[in-house]
Amino acid sequence: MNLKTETSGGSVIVFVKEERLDAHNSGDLKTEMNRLFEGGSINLIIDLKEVRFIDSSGLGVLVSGFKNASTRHGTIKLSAMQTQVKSMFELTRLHRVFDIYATVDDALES
Amino acid sequence: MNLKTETSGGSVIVFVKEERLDAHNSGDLKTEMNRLFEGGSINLIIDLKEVRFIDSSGLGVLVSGFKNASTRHGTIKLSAMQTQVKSMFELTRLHRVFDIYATVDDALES
Amino acid sequence: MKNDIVLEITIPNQTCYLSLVGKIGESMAKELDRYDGDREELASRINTVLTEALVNAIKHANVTDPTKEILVRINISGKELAIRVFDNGQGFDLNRVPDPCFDSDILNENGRGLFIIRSLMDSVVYKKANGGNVLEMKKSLR
Amino acid sequence: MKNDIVLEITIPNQTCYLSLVGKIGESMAKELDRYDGDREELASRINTVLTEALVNAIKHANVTDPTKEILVRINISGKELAIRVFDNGQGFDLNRVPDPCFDSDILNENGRGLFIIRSLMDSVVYKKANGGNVLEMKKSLR
Ligand SMILES: Nc1ncnc2c1ncn2[C@@H]1O[C@H](COP(=O)(O)OP(=O)(O)O)[C@@H](O)[C@H]1O
Ligand SMILES: Nc1ncnc2c1ncn2[C@@H]1O[C@H](COP(=O)(O)OP(=O)(O)O)[C@@H](O)[C@H]1O
Repeated sequence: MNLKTETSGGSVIVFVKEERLDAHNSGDLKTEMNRLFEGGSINLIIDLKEVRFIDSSGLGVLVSGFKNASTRHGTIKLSAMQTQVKSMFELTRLHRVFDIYATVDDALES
Repeated sequence: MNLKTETSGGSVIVFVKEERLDAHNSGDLKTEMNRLFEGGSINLIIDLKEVRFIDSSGLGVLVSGFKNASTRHGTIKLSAMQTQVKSMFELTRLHRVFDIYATVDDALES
Repeated sequence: MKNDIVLEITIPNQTCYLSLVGKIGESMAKELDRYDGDREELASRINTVLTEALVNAIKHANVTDPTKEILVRINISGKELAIRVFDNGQGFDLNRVPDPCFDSDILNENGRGLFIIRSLMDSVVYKKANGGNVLEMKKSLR
Repeated sequence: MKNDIVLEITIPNQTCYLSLVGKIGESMAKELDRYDGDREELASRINTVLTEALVNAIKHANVTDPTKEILVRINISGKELAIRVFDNGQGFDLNRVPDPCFDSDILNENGRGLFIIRSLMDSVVYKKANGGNVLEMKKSLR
Protein backbone atom coordinates (compact mmCIF):
# COMPACT_ATOMS: atom_id res chain seq x y z
CA MET A 1 0.00 0.00 0.00
CA ASN A 2 1.17 3.47 -0.86
CA LEU A 3 1.28 5.63 2.31
CA LYS A 4 3.12 8.90 2.83
CA THR A 5 3.82 10.10 6.37
CA GLU A 6 4.57 13.68 7.42
CA THR A 7 5.05 15.27 10.84
CA SER A 8 3.58 18.69 11.53
CA GLY A 9 3.59 20.19 15.03
CA GLY A 10 2.40 17.52 17.40
CA SER A 11 0.61 15.49 14.71
CA VAL A 12 1.58 12.83 12.24
CA ILE A 13 -0.27 13.01 8.93
CA VAL A 14 -0.71 9.74 7.06
CA PHE A 15 -1.62 10.31 3.41
CA VAL A 16 -3.38 7.26 2.00
CA LYS A 17 -2.26 7.35 -1.61
CA GLU A 18 -4.58 4.65 -2.91
CA GLU A 19 -7.83 4.77 -4.85
CA ARG A 20 -9.30 2.00 -2.68
CA LEU A 21 -9.04 1.33 1.04
CA ASP A 22 -10.42 -2.19 1.29
CA ALA A 23 -9.94 -5.67 2.74
CA HIS A 24 -6.96 -6.14 0.44
CA ASN A 25 -4.81 -3.23 1.55
CA SER A 26 -6.26 -1.77 4.77
CA GLY A 27 -4.15 -4.12 6.91
CA ASP A 28 -1.11 -2.09 5.81
CA LEU A 29 -2.67 1.10 7.15
CA LYS A 30 -3.36 -0.65 10.45
CA THR A 31 0.26 -1.79 10.67
CA GLU A 32 1.49 1.74 9.95
CA MET A 33 -0.82 3.31 12.55
CA ASN A 34 0.29 0.75 15.15
CA ARG A 35 3.92 1.47 14.35
CA LEU A 36 3.29 5.20 14.89
CA PHE A 37 1.40 4.64 18.15
CA GLU A 38 4.14 2.40 19.45
CA GLY A 39 6.74 4.98 18.48
CA GLY A 40 4.94 7.46 20.71
CA SER A 41 2.91 9.42 18.16
CA ILE A 42 -0.61 9.66 19.52
CA ASN A 43 -2.16 12.40 17.38
CA LEU A 44 -2.80 11.17 13.87
CA ILE A 45 -4.44 12.76 10.86
CA ILE A 46 -5.44 10.26 8.18
CA ASP A 47 -5.79 12.03 4.85
CA LEU A 48 -8.20 10.25 2.51
CA LYS A 49 -8.03 12.71 -0.37
CA GLU A 50 -7.07 10.09 -2.95
CA VAL A 51 -9.42 7.40 -1.64
CA ARG A 52 -12.42 7.07 -3.90
CA PHE A 53 -13.68 3.83 -2.34
CA ILE A 54 -13.76 2.39 1.18
CA ASP A 55 -15.28 -0.90 2.38
CA SER A 56 -16.18 -2.20 5.84
CA SER A 57 -12.63 -3.50 6.38
CA GLY A 58 -11.26 -0.01 5.69
CA LEU A 59 -13.76 1.45 8.14
CA GLY A 60 -12.79 -1.21 10.70
CA VAL A 61 -9.12 -0.28 10.46
CA LEU A 62 -9.92 3.38 11.08
CA VAL A 63 -12.07 2.37 14.09
CA SER A 64 -9.12 0.35 15.41
CA GLY A 65 -6.96 3.46 15.07
CA PHE A 66 -9.58 5.53 16.87
CA LYS A 67 -9.63 3.12 19.81
CA ASN A 68 -5.87 2.92 19.94
CA ALA A 69 -5.54 6.72 19.97
CA SER A 70 -8.23 7.05 22.68
CA THR A 71 -6.51 4.52 24.90
CA ARG A 72 -3.33 6.57 24.67
CA HIS A 73 -5.25 9.83 25.23
CA GLY A 74 -4.45 10.89 21.71
CA THR A 75 -6.63 11.86 18.74
CA ILE A 76 -7.32 10.63 15.25
CA LYS A 77 -8.69 13.03 12.67
CA LEU A 78 -9.82 12.26 9.13
CA SER A 79 -9.48 14.67 6.24
CA ALA A 80 -10.61 15.15 2.64
CA MET A 81 -13.25 12.45 2.24
CA GLN A 82 -14.70 11.90 -1.22
CA THR A 83 -18.42 11.22 -1.81
CA GLN A 84 -18.53 7.41 -1.56
CA VAL A 85 -16.28 7.45 1.50
CA LYS A 86 -18.38 10.06 3.25
CA SER A 87 -21.58 8.15 2.51
CA MET A 88 -20.09 4.96 3.98
CA PHE A 89 -19.33 6.84 7.22
CA GLU A 90 -22.87 8.18 7.29
CA LEU A 91 -24.44 4.82 6.54
CA THR A 92 -22.58 3.16 9.42
CA ARG A 93 -23.00 6.25 11.65
CA LEU A 94 -19.25 6.43 12.11
CA HIS A 95 -19.37 10.10 11.09
CA ARG A 96 -20.55 10.72 14.66
CA VAL A 97 -17.48 9.01 16.07
CA PHE A 98 -14.71 10.64 14.07
CA ASP A 99 -13.56 14.24 13.77
CA ILE A 100 -13.83 14.86 10.06
CA TYR A 101 -12.25 17.82 8.23
CA ALA A 102 -12.47 19.10 4.69
CA THR A 103 -8.69 19.40 4.30
CA VAL A 104 -5.49 18.42 6.10
CA ASP A 105 -4.92 22.09 6.93
CA ASP A 106 -8.33 22.33 8.58
CA ALA A 107 -7.48 19.26 10.65
CA LEU A 108 -4.10 20.74 11.64
CA GLU A 109 -5.60 24.08 12.64
CA SER A 110 -8.44 22.60 14.67
CA MET B 1 -26.26 10.50 -31.72
CA ASN B 2 -25.24 13.88 -30.43
CA LEU B 3 -23.96 16.04 -33.31
CA LYS B 4 -23.54 19.82 -33.37
CA THR B 5 -23.26 21.60 -36.69
CA GLU B 6 -21.77 25.07 -37.29
CA THR B 7 -21.09 27.01 -40.46
CA SER B 8 -17.89 29.02 -40.79
CA GLY B 9 -16.88 30.66 -44.08
CA GLY B 10 -17.37 28.09 -46.82
CA SER B 11 -17.20 25.11 -44.46
CA VAL B 12 -19.62 23.22 -42.28
CA ILE B 13 -18.15 21.90 -39.03
CA VAL B 14 -19.76 18.78 -37.59
CA PHE B 15 -18.83 18.28 -33.93
CA VAL B 16 -19.22 14.63 -32.96
CA LYS B 17 -20.23 14.93 -29.33
CA GLU B 18 -19.94 11.25 -28.45
CA GLU B 19 -17.30 9.24 -26.62
CA ARG B 20 -17.62 6.40 -29.13
CA LEU B 21 -18.08 6.45 -32.92
CA ASP B 22 -18.97 2.83 -33.63
CA ALA B 23 -21.32 0.47 -35.46
CA HIS B 24 -24.10 1.55 -33.13
CA ASN B 25 -24.14 5.26 -33.82
CA SER B 26 -21.98 5.99 -36.88
CA GLY B 27 -24.99 5.58 -39.21
CA ASP B 28 -26.32 8.85 -37.78
CA LEU B 29 -23.15 10.67 -38.79
CA LYS B 30 -23.46 9.25 -42.29
CA THR B 31 -27.06 10.46 -42.53
CA GLU B 32 -26.07 13.94 -41.35
CA MET B 33 -23.18 14.17 -43.82
CA ASN B 34 -25.44 13.04 -46.65
CA ARG B 35 -28.01 15.65 -45.65
CA LEU B 36 -25.32 18.34 -45.75
CA PHE B 37 -23.98 17.19 -49.13
CA GLU B 38 -27.45 17.12 -50.59
CA GLY B 39 -28.11 20.59 -49.20
CA GLY B 40 -25.12 21.84 -51.22
CA SER B 41 -22.43 21.94 -48.51
CA ILE B 42 -19.38 20.26 -49.96
CA ASN B 43 -16.62 21.31 -47.57
CA LEU B 44 -16.95 19.53 -44.25
CA ILE B 45 -14.83 19.51 -41.14
CA ILE B 46 -15.55 16.60 -38.82
CA ASP B 47 -14.38 17.42 -35.30
CA LEU B 48 -13.54 14.30 -33.28
CA LYS B 49 -12.37 16.06 -30.12
CA GLU B 50 -14.77 14.19 -27.84
CA VAL B 51 -14.36 10.83 -29.55
CA ARG B 52 -12.20 8.56 -27.45
CA PHE B 53 -12.97 5.40 -29.43
CA ILE B 54 -13.60 4.60 -33.12
CA ASP B 55 -14.22 1.21 -34.75
CA SER B 56 -14.11 0.04 -38.37
CA SER B 57 -17.72 1.11 -38.91
CA GLY B 58 -16.86 4.63 -37.76
CA LEU B 59 -13.88 4.66 -40.12
CA GLY B 60 -16.10 3.38 -42.93
CA VAL B 61 -18.57 6.22 -42.47
CA LEU B 62 -15.76 8.79 -42.68
CA VAL B 63 -14.49 7.08 -45.87
CA SER B 64 -17.98 7.33 -47.31
CA GLY B 65 -17.97 11.07 -46.50
CA PHE B 66 -14.56 11.41 -48.14
CA LYS B 67 -15.80 9.77 -51.36
CA ASN B 68 -18.97 11.83 -51.36
CA ALA B 69 -17.04 15.07 -50.92
CA SER B 70 -14.55 14.10 -53.66
CA THR B 71 -17.34 13.32 -56.12
CA ARG B 72 -18.74 16.79 -55.52
CA HIS B 73 -15.27 18.39 -55.77
CA GLY B 74 -15.45 19.30 -52.11
CA THR B 75 -13.23 18.45 -49.15
CA ILE B 76 -13.52 16.64 -45.85
CA LYS B 77 -11.13 17.48 -43.04
CA LEU B 78 -10.79 15.79 -39.68
CA SER B 79 -9.79 17.60 -36.51
CA ALA B 80 -8.74 16.90 -32.90
CA MET B 81 -8.16 13.14 -32.94
CA GLN B 82 -7.43 11.46 -29.62
CA THR B 83 -4.82 8.70 -29.26
CA GLN B 84 -6.91 5.60 -29.95
CA VAL B 85 -8.62 7.26 -32.91
CA LYS B 86 -5.32 8.38 -34.42
CA SER B 87 -3.86 4.91 -34.01
CA MET B 88 -6.84 3.34 -35.80
CA PHE B 89 -6.26 5.69 -38.76
CA GLU B 90 -2.60 4.75 -38.80
CA LEU B 91 -3.29 1.02 -38.50
CA THR B 92 -5.64 1.10 -41.50
CA ARG B 93 -3.43 3.61 -43.34
CA LEU B 94 -6.37 5.99 -43.67
CA HIS B 95 -4.19 8.77 -42.22
CA ARG B 96 -2.73 9.00 -45.72
CA VAL B 97 -6.15 9.56 -47.23
CA PHE B 98 -7.55 12.25 -44.95
CA ASP B 99 -6.42 15.77 -44.19
CA ILE B 100 -5.99 15.68 -40.43
CA TYR B 101 -5.63 18.77 -38.20
CA ALA B 102 -4.86 19.25 -34.53
CA THR B 103 -7.78 21.65 -34.00
CA VAL B 104 -10.87 22.91 -35.77
CA ASP B 105 -9.19 26.31 -36.13
CA ASP B 106 -6.19 24.73 -37.86
CA ALA B 107 -8.58 23.00 -40.24
CA LEU B 108 -10.44 26.25 -40.94
CA GLU B 109 -7.24 28.20 -41.59
CA SER B 110 -5.68 25.60 -43.87
CA MET C 1 -34.69 -13.66 -22.34
CA LYS C 2 -34.98 -10.51 -24.44
CA ASN C 3 -32.82 -7.62 -23.26
CA ASP C 4 -31.21 -9.65 -20.50
CA ILE C 5 -27.59 -9.02 -19.67
CA VAL C 6 -25.60 -11.65 -17.81
CA LEU C 7 -22.12 -11.14 -16.47
CA GLU C 8 -20.19 -13.99 -14.83
CA ILE C 9 -16.83 -13.45 -13.24
CA THR C 10 -14.63 -16.19 -11.82
CA ILE C 11 -11.66 -15.08 -9.76
CA PRO C 12 -9.13 -16.78 -7.51
CA ASN C 13 -10.02 -16.66 -3.81
CA GLN C 14 -7.79 -13.65 -3.15
CA THR C 15 -8.52 -10.13 -2.01
CA CYS C 16 -6.23 -8.68 -4.67
CA TYR C 17 -9.07 -9.30 -7.15
CA LEU C 18 -11.62 -7.22 -5.25
CA SER C 19 -10.91 -4.10 -7.20
CA LEU C 20 -11.05 -5.97 -10.53
CA VAL C 21 -14.59 -7.16 -9.84
CA GLY C 22 -15.62 -3.86 -8.27
CA LYS C 23 -14.45 -1.92 -11.31
CA ILE C 24 -16.13 -4.28 -13.76
CA GLY C 25 -19.39 -3.90 -11.83
CA GLU C 26 -18.96 -0.14 -11.88
CA SER C 27 -18.40 0.07 -15.62
CA MET C 28 -21.42 -2.13 -16.24
CA ALA C 29 -23.63 0.15 -14.15
CA LYS C 30 -22.34 3.28 -15.85
CA GLU C 31 -23.39 1.90 -19.24
CA LEU C 32 -26.89 0.84 -18.16
CA ASP C 33 -29.01 3.00 -20.45
CA ARG C 34 -32.16 1.42 -19.12
CA TYR C 35 -31.62 2.90 -15.66
CA ASP C 36 -33.03 6.40 -15.40
CA GLY C 37 -31.59 7.11 -11.94
CA ASP C 38 -28.11 8.34 -11.03
CA ARG C 39 -25.80 5.84 -12.72
CA GLU C 40 -22.68 7.04 -10.94
CA GLU C 41 -24.40 6.39 -7.64
CA LEU C 42 -25.55 2.95 -8.80
CA ALA C 43 -22.02 2.13 -9.95
CA SER C 44 -20.58 3.03 -6.58
CA ARG C 45 -23.26 1.01 -4.79
CA ILE C 46 -22.53 -2.08 -6.92
CA ASN C 47 -18.81 -1.70 -6.32
CA THR C 48 -19.44 -1.64 -2.55
CA VAL C 49 -21.86 -4.55 -2.51
CA LEU C 50 -19.61 -6.73 -4.69
CA THR C 51 -16.60 -5.97 -2.51
CA GLU C 52 -18.39 -6.76 0.76
CA ALA C 53 -19.90 -10.00 -0.53
CA LEU C 54 -16.60 -11.17 -2.03
CA VAL C 55 -14.65 -10.44 1.13
CA ASN C 56 -17.13 -12.52 3.12
CA ALA C 57 -16.81 -15.43 0.70
CA ILE C 58 -13.02 -15.20 0.78
CA LYS C 59 -12.63 -14.76 4.55
CA HIS C 60 -15.51 -16.66 6.10
CA ALA C 61 -16.43 -19.36 3.58
CA ASN C 62 -13.32 -20.23 1.64
CA VAL C 63 -11.14 -19.46 4.67
CA THR C 64 -8.51 -17.66 2.67
CA ASP C 65 -7.52 -20.77 0.69
CA PRO C 66 -5.93 -19.10 -2.36
CA THR C 67 -6.39 -22.16 -4.58
CA LYS C 68 -10.17 -21.92 -4.43
CA GLU C 69 -12.23 -19.86 -6.86
CA ILE C 70 -15.16 -17.56 -6.47
CA LEU C 71 -18.01 -17.12 -8.91
CA VAL C 72 -19.97 -13.89 -9.17
CA ARG C 73 -23.01 -13.60 -11.40
CA ILE C 74 -24.75 -10.35 -12.26
CA ASN C 75 -28.09 -10.52 -14.07
CA ILE C 76 -29.90 -7.55 -15.46
CA SER C 77 -33.36 -8.57 -16.50
CA GLY C 78 -35.71 -5.80 -17.47
CA LYS C 79 -35.70 -3.41 -14.55
CA GLU C 80 -34.13 -5.78 -12.03
CA LEU C 81 -30.50 -6.13 -11.05
CA ALA C 82 -29.46 -9.34 -9.27
CA ILE C 83 -25.98 -10.00 -7.94
CA ARG C 84 -25.07 -13.51 -6.76
CA VAL C 85 -21.86 -14.46 -5.00
CA PHE C 86 -21.32 -18.21 -4.61
CA ASP C 87 -19.26 -19.86 -1.89
CA ASN C 88 -18.42 -23.41 -0.81
CA GLY C 89 -18.22 -22.85 2.92
CA GLN C 90 -20.22 -24.17 5.85
CA GLY C 91 -22.86 -21.48 5.42
CA PHE C 92 -24.38 -19.22 8.09
CA ASP C 93 -27.73 -17.84 9.18
CA LEU C 94 -28.23 -14.39 7.70
CA ASN C 95 -31.08 -13.69 10.13
CA ARG C 96 -28.82 -14.12 13.13
CA VAL C 97 -26.31 -11.52 12.05
CA PRO C 98 -26.84 -8.55 14.40
CA ASP C 99 -27.28 -4.95 13.29
CA PRO C 100 -23.93 -3.25 14.01
CA CYS C 101 -25.17 0.27 14.53
CA PHE C 102 -26.47 0.22 18.05
CA ASP C 103 -24.50 2.51 20.29
CA SER C 104 -22.94 -0.33 22.22
CA ASP C 105 -21.01 -1.81 19.33
CA ILE C 106 -20.34 1.21 17.15
CA LEU C 107 -16.64 0.73 17.94
CA ASN C 108 -16.51 -2.88 16.77
CA GLU C 109 -13.91 -3.36 14.08
CA ASN C 110 -15.97 -5.96 12.21
CA GLY C 111 -19.57 -6.79 11.48
CA ARG C 112 -20.56 -4.01 9.09
CA GLY C 113 -20.45 -5.92 5.78
CA LEU C 114 -23.91 -7.42 5.66
CA PHE C 115 -25.47 -4.33 7.19
CA ILE C 116 -23.99 -2.29 4.33
CA ILE C 117 -25.17 -4.79 1.71
CA ARG C 118 -28.68 -4.79 3.15
CA SER C 119 -28.77 -1.01 3.25
CA LEU C 120 -27.78 -0.66 -0.39
CA MET C 121 -29.93 -3.41 -1.93
CA ASP C 122 -33.68 -4.06 -1.90
CA SER C 123 -33.50 -7.71 -0.90
CA VAL C 124 -30.75 -10.01 0.38
CA VAL C 125 -31.06 -13.79 0.72
CA TYR C 126 -28.44 -16.39 1.65
CA LYS C 127 -29.26 -19.96 0.64
CA LYS C 128 -27.97 -23.31 -0.60
CA ALA C 129 -27.09 -23.50 -4.30
CA ASN C 130 -24.86 -25.58 -6.58
CA GLY C 131 -23.67 -27.79 -3.72
CA GLY C 132 -22.58 -24.68 -1.83
CA ASN C 133 -24.20 -21.39 -0.90
CA VAL C 134 -25.14 -18.19 -2.60
CA LEU C 135 -25.65 -14.66 -1.35
CA GLU C 136 -28.36 -13.24 -3.60
CA MET C 137 -28.79 -9.48 -3.66
CA LYS C 138 -31.44 -7.72 -5.71
CA LYS C 139 -32.27 -4.15 -6.56
CA SER C 140 -34.96 -2.63 -8.70
CA LEU C 141 -33.69 -0.34 -11.43
CA ARG C 142 -36.80 1.82 -11.51
CA MET D 1 -6.70 -23.20 -12.47
CA LYS D 2 -4.72 -21.10 -10.02
CA ASN D 3 -4.78 -17.38 -10.76
CA ASP D 4 -7.16 -17.76 -13.68
CA ILE D 5 -9.72 -15.07 -14.29
CA VAL D 6 -12.78 -15.83 -16.38
CA LEU D 7 -15.28 -13.25 -17.52
CA GLU D 8 -18.42 -14.24 -19.41
CA ILE D 9 -20.80 -11.67 -20.80
CA THR D 10 -24.12 -12.45 -22.45
CA ILE D 11 -25.83 -9.60 -24.25
CA PRO D 12 -28.79 -9.25 -26.58
CA ASN D 13 -27.85 -9.24 -30.27
CA GLN D 14 -27.92 -5.44 -30.49
CA THR D 15 -25.25 -2.88 -31.24
CA CYS D 16 -26.38 -0.69 -28.33
CA TYR D 17 -24.52 -3.13 -26.05
CA LEU D 18 -21.16 -2.69 -27.80
CA SER D 19 -20.02 0.00 -25.45
CA LEU D 20 -21.10 -1.99 -22.36
CA VAL D 21 -18.88 -4.90 -23.34
CA GLY D 22 -16.08 -2.65 -24.53
CA LYS D 23 -16.02 -0.76 -21.24
CA ILE D 24 -16.11 -3.94 -19.16
CA GLY D 25 -13.17 -5.29 -21.16
CA GLU D 26 -11.35 -2.01 -20.64
CA SER D 27 -11.81 -1.93 -16.88
CA MET D 28 -10.65 -5.52 -16.64
CA ALA D 29 -7.45 -4.73 -18.53
CA LYS D 30 -6.75 -1.64 -16.44
CA GLU D 31 -6.82 -3.76 -13.27
CA LEU D 32 -4.53 -6.50 -14.59
CA ASP D 33 -1.65 -6.26 -12.14
CA ARG D 34 0.05 -9.19 -13.77
CA TYR D 35 0.59 -7.26 -17.01
CA ASP D 36 3.77 -5.22 -16.91
CA GLY D 37 3.13 -3.41 -20.19
CA ASP D 38 1.04 -0.31 -20.82
CA ARG D 39 -2.35 -1.20 -19.36
CA GLU D 40 -4.13 1.80 -20.87
CA GLU D 41 -2.97 0.66 -24.29
CA LEU D 42 -4.06 -2.92 -23.58
CA ALA D 43 -7.46 -1.68 -22.40
CA SER D 44 -8.00 0.27 -25.60
CA ARG D 45 -6.90 -2.71 -27.70
CA ILE D 46 -9.35 -5.02 -25.92
CA ASN D 47 -12.15 -2.50 -26.33
CA THR D 48 -11.45 -2.37 -30.09
CA VAL D 49 -11.15 -6.11 -30.57
CA LEU D 50 -14.33 -6.84 -28.58
CA THR D 51 -16.26 -4.23 -30.54
CA GLU D 52 -15.13 -5.52 -33.95
CA ALA D 53 -15.82 -9.16 -33.10
CA LEU D 54 -19.25 -8.39 -31.63
CA VAL D 55 -20.30 -6.28 -34.61
CA ASN D 56 -19.40 -9.16 -36.93
CA ALA D 57 -21.42 -11.62 -34.86
CA ILE D 58 -24.39 -9.23 -34.76
CA LYS D 59 -24.31 -8.20 -38.43
CA HIS D 60 -22.98 -11.22 -40.29
CA ALA D 61 -23.89 -14.24 -38.17
CA ASN D 62 -27.01 -13.36 -36.23
CA VAL D 63 -28.20 -11.13 -39.07
CA THR D 64 -29.40 -8.41 -36.76
CA ASP D 65 -32.08 -10.58 -35.14
CA PRO D 66 -32.55 -8.68 -31.86
CA THR D 67 -34.02 -11.68 -30.03
CA LYS D 68 -30.78 -13.64 -30.29
CA GLU D 69 -28.01 -13.45 -27.72
CA ILE D 70 -24.27 -13.23 -27.93
CA LEU D 71 -21.79 -14.82 -25.57
CA VAL D 72 -18.34 -13.36 -25.00
CA ARG D 73 -15.79 -15.15 -22.87
CA ILE D 74 -12.53 -13.64 -21.69
CA ASN D 75 -9.95 -15.91 -20.04
CA ILE D 76 -6.82 -14.71 -18.38
CA SER D 77 -4.64 -17.65 -17.61
CA GLY D 78 -1.15 -16.87 -16.39
CA LYS D 79 0.33 -14.59 -19.00
CA GLU D 80 -2.22 -15.30 -21.73
CA LEU D 81 -5.34 -13.38 -22.60
CA ALA D 82 -7.97 -15.17 -24.71
CA ILE D 83 -11.15 -13.54 -25.99
CA ARG D 84 -13.86 -15.71 -27.54
CA VAL D 85 -16.97 -14.41 -29.27
CA PHE D 86 -19.55 -17.09 -30.08
CA ASP D 87 -22.10 -16.91 -32.90
CA ASN D 88 -24.77 -19.18 -34.36
CA GLY D 89 -24.49 -18.16 -37.97
CA GLN D 90 -23.48 -20.03 -41.13
CA GLY D 91 -19.79 -19.43 -40.47
CA PHE D 92 -17.15 -18.18 -42.90
CA ASP D 93 -13.59 -18.85 -43.95
CA LEU D 94 -11.24 -16.54 -42.10
CA ASN D 95 -8.42 -17.33 -44.52
CA ARG D 96 -10.38 -16.01 -47.46
CA VAL D 97 -10.98 -12.58 -45.98
CA PRO D 98 -8.73 -10.24 -48.00
CA ASP D 99 -6.35 -7.72 -46.48
CA PRO D 100 -8.05 -4.31 -46.90
CA CYS D 101 -5.01 -2.13 -47.02
CA PHE D 102 -3.82 -2.53 -50.59
CA ASP D 103 -4.02 0.74 -52.45
CA SER D 104 -6.88 -0.42 -54.65
CA ASP D 105 -9.40 -0.83 -51.86
CA ILE D 106 -8.29 1.74 -49.33
CA LEU D 107 -11.56 3.57 -50.05
CA ASN D 108 -13.81 0.60 -49.28
CA GLU D 109 -16.30 1.39 -46.59
CA ASN D 110 -16.21 -2.13 -45.11
CA GLY D 111 -13.78 -4.97 -44.62
CA ARG D 112 -11.44 -3.56 -41.96
CA GLY D 113 -12.76 -5.42 -38.89
CA LEU D 114 -10.82 -8.66 -39.07
CA PHE D 115 -7.70 -6.88 -40.29
CA ILE D 116 -7.85 -4.71 -37.16
CA ILE D 117 -8.43 -7.72 -34.91
CA ARG D 118 -5.51 -9.60 -36.45
CA SER D 119 -3.24 -6.57 -36.12
CA LEU D 120 -4.01 -6.14 -32.42
CA MET D 121 -3.90 -9.78 -31.30
CA ASP D 122 -1.20 -12.46 -31.56
CA SER D 123 -3.42 -15.20 -32.97
CA VAL D 124 -6.93 -15.32 -34.41
CA VAL D 125 -8.85 -18.50 -35.22
CA TYR D 126 -12.45 -19.00 -36.34
CA LYS D 127 -13.89 -22.46 -35.80
CA LYS D 128 -16.91 -24.58 -34.92
CA ALA D 129 -17.89 -24.64 -31.24
CA ASN D 130 -21.00 -25.34 -29.14
CA GLY D 131 -23.12 -26.10 -32.21
CA GLY D 132 -22.15 -22.72 -33.65
CA ASN D 133 -18.90 -20.89 -34.23
CA VAL D 134 -16.35 -19.04 -32.21
CA LEU D 135 -13.85 -16.34 -33.06
CA GLU D 136 -10.91 -17.01 -30.76
CA MET D 137 -8.40 -14.22 -30.26
CA LYS D 138 -5.29 -14.57 -28.12
CA LYS D 139 -2.59 -12.27 -26.89
CA SER D 140 0.41 -12.85 -24.70
CA LEU D 141 0.59 -10.58 -21.66
CA ARG D 142 4.35 -10.62 -21.45
N1 LIG E 1 -20.22 -16.31 3.03
C1 LIG E 1 -20.19 -16.50 4.37
N2 LIG E 1 -19.97 -17.75 4.88
C2 LIG E 1 -19.96 -17.96 6.20
N3 LIG E 1 -20.19 -17.01 7.12
C3 LIG E 1 -20.42 -15.76 6.69
C4 LIG E 1 -20.44 -15.44 5.30
N4 LIG E 1 -20.73 -14.12 5.18
C5 LIG E 1 -20.88 -13.65 6.43
N5 LIG E 1 -20.70 -14.61 7.35
C6 LIG E 1 -20.82 -14.48 8.81
O1 LIG E 1 -21.54 -13.32 9.11
C7 LIG E 1 -20.78 -12.46 9.96
C8 LIG E 1 -21.08 -11.00 9.65
O2 LIG E 1 -20.59 -10.66 8.39
P1 LIG E 1 -20.36 -9.14 8.01
O3 LIG E 1 -21.56 -8.37 8.42
O4 LIG E 1 -19.98 -9.07 6.59
O5 LIG E 1 -19.17 -8.65 8.93
P2 LIG E 1 -17.66 -9.18 9.07
O6 LIG E 1 -17.35 -9.95 7.84
O7 LIG E 1 -16.88 -7.94 9.23
O8 LIG E 1 -17.66 -10.03 10.31
C9 LIG E 1 -19.35 -12.86 9.73
O9 LIG E 1 -18.52 -12.56 10.81
C10 LIG E 1 -19.46 -14.36 9.49
O10 LIG E 1 -19.53 -15.05 10.71
N1 LIG F 1 -19.06 -14.01 -37.38
C1 LIG F 1 -19.12 -14.00 -38.73
N2 LIG F 1 -20.03 -14.81 -39.36
C2 LIG F 1 -20.11 -14.82 -40.72
N3 LIG F 1 -19.33 -14.07 -41.52
C3 LIG F 1 -18.43 -13.26 -40.96
C4 LIG F 1 -18.28 -13.16 -39.54
N4 LIG F 1 -17.30 -12.29 -39.28
C5 LIG F 1 -16.87 -11.84 -40.46
N5 LIG F 1 -17.53 -12.41 -41.49
C6 LIG F 1 -17.30 -12.20 -42.93
O1 LIG F 1 -16.02 -11.64 -43.12
C7 LIG F 1 -16.12 -10.40 -43.83
C8 LIG F 1 -15.05 -9.44 -43.37
O2 LIG F 1 -15.31 -9.03 -42.05
P1 LIG F 1 -14.62 -7.71 -41.49
O3 LIG F 1 -13.18 -7.73 -41.84
O4 LIG F 1 -14.93 -7.62 -40.04
O5 LIG F 1 -15.28 -6.50 -42.29
P2 LIG F 1 -16.81 -6.08 -42.45
O6 LIG F 1 -17.55 -6.64 -41.30
O7 LIG F 1 -16.73 -4.58 -42.42
O8 LIG F 1 -17.25 -6.59 -43.76
C9 LIG F 1 -17.54 -9.93 -43.59
O9 LIG F 1 -17.99 -9.08 -44.60
C10 LIG F 1 -18.30 -11.24 -43.54
O10 LIG F 1 -18.59 -11.69 -44.82
